[in-house]
Amino acid sequence: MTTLPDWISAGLLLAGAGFYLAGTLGLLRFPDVYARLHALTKADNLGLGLLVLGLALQAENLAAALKILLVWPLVLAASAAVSFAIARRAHELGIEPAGQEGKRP
Amino acid sequence: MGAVLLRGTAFALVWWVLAEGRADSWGVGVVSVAAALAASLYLAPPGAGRLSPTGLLGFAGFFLAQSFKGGVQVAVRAFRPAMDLAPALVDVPVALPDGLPRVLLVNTLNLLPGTVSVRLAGDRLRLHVLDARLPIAEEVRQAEARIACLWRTGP
Amino acid sequence: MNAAARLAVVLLALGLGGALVAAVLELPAPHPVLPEAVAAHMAVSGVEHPVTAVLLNFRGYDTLLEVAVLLLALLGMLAAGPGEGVAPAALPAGPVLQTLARLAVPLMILMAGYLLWAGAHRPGGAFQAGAVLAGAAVLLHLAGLLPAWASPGLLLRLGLAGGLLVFLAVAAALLGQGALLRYPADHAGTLILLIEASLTISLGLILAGLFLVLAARRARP
Amino acid sequence: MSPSLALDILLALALLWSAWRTLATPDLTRAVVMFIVFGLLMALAWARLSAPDIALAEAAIGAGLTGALLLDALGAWKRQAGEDKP
Amino acid sequence: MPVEDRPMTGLEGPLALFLLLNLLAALVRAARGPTAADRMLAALLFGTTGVGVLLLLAHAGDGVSMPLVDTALVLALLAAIAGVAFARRGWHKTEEGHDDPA
Repeated sequence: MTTLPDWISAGLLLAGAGFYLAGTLGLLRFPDVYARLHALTKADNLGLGLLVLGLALQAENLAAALKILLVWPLVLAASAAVSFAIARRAHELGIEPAGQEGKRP
Repeated sequence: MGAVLLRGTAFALVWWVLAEGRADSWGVGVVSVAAALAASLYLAPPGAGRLSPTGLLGFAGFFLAQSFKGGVQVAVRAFRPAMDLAPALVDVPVALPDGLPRVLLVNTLNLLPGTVSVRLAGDRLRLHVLDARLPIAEEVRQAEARIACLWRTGP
Repeated sequence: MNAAARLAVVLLALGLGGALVAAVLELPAPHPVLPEAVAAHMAVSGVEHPVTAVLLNFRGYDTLLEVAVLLLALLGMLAAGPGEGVAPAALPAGPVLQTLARLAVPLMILMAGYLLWAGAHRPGGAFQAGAVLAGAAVLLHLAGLLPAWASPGLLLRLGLAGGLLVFLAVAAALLGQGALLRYPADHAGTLILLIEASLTISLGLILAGLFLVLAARRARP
Repeated sequence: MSPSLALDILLALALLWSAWRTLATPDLTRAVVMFIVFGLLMALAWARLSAPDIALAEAAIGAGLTGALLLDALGAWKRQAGEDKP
Repeated sequence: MPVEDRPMTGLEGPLALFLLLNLLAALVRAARGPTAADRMLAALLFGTTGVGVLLLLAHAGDGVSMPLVDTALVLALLAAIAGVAFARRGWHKTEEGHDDPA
């Protein structure tokens, strides 16, 4: 850890880990399945994004860096679509969000 | 024709990244890219709309900034000892044309601050919001405007 | 289950476990000969990755039989019949899921091709590539873009059996060399790539079939 | 204790525990979820054991096929159970 | 011994450990439910976090282990399938009686 990119990379990795922790906390603390989806789709994906960026800075060549970066959009697309699928199904099954009993729009 | 060239180039670029630029990979690479291109053309026939490069850049910038904001917002709420949530279901009207733009909106809103899409029916999108006190409608309009700029002519 | 039977089962399990532990302890110390033997023969294997060299060259007949076992498993499922009712059409799915499938499946095909190529000199190969292809088929089915398989047509049957057939054809052609699957050193790489490519497609179809045939059998008229 | 040793010990314990929960839980949904979790932990374990070939196969099969197959079977079974007892 | 083979240097090792701890904490949600979807969310978290752990492990030794990056890519590409299978096939109303509320 001597050069500037190394410091930036370390900072990004630590920040990423922080968002992962936030995602886990959200999953454990948020009141219902919809709110937990927020934790999963936003905090965890940002955590992975920062992690990927931090690791790409350490890559040996451009192609290797791009390969690591490629992971992020794939996970983003997957988790956005899966989150919608689960939220839609929960809504179909009549699961009410917390704090919203009986007042569906 | 343009779509074939564009997608072919994109897949070739992905192959180059996967194979880490090794030149001896192109024997298998050409076949794989051709197969991926064929599958892509079969599954998603090219439409009339053309992507606009400036719109793409604008959307990417907007998306990165907003998804950072979204992550921070969820993280702040998850870390705070007394979680300050006001969850609610909200219906918003959708002005974007049917098809890809709407799908993109649904997916984008899933990753943006405070919203998870729950149902898309007709011209109305039902969202679950973490905090109903935030200006949700305004954010949805912003995302819609960015997505509308992606195509030169509506697909 | 009453208490005596339960006790008997526990004792049996403990006895079996103890016998297994004893058997493992009895094993002679691992031979350092094998990794060295593989390393010594890498030059004639036609590939640069030792795992692929073992799977498709040095112990190619093992892999041949494994593929046959997988194919037999699927044939068994097909032989059990398509169940009552007609083959279901693909279930309709929302546009969001369909878009994901339309976008991700070409990338999965690219990834499968990459894994197939990578197998020659680093981890990868037909089995992993086939699994990714099968995942693509399952995703297409879940998104309502690919119907379940009630009974495969001729082309599909050819695809399912093709990998094994190519493998067998190469093995038969090489019988003249005096041993099963002893590749001539200067063509080994090409032959292995040919076998792996056909295996990728067949394994992908077989693994996808495990899901798609069951899905067809489960559907109700 | 070095982080790598701690990681390995934790991974091994988590593997044993998730395998146990998969087999012992009476709730089938939980069993399937724990099996998916077990598969992912297994992929990480292969990665730590310097066996990326198997990690790759485990990730592909575990994430793409077995999870979907078990969830599909679970859904069909639950649907049937729901139809049998109206 | 694999542990000696791949020494961990720098931040990657401790961070991989940290993410693994995160994963195991998320299993509490799988245990508590209350709905099947809540349990499934823990498995989905294993997808995103597992990709992160694999990438960290790829960078943990001397140099980068590209096969582990490939593994992370495969996991990222296929991670959606289990979630989609759950939402489309695995989750039915009839199970509500089976799910005991937390």
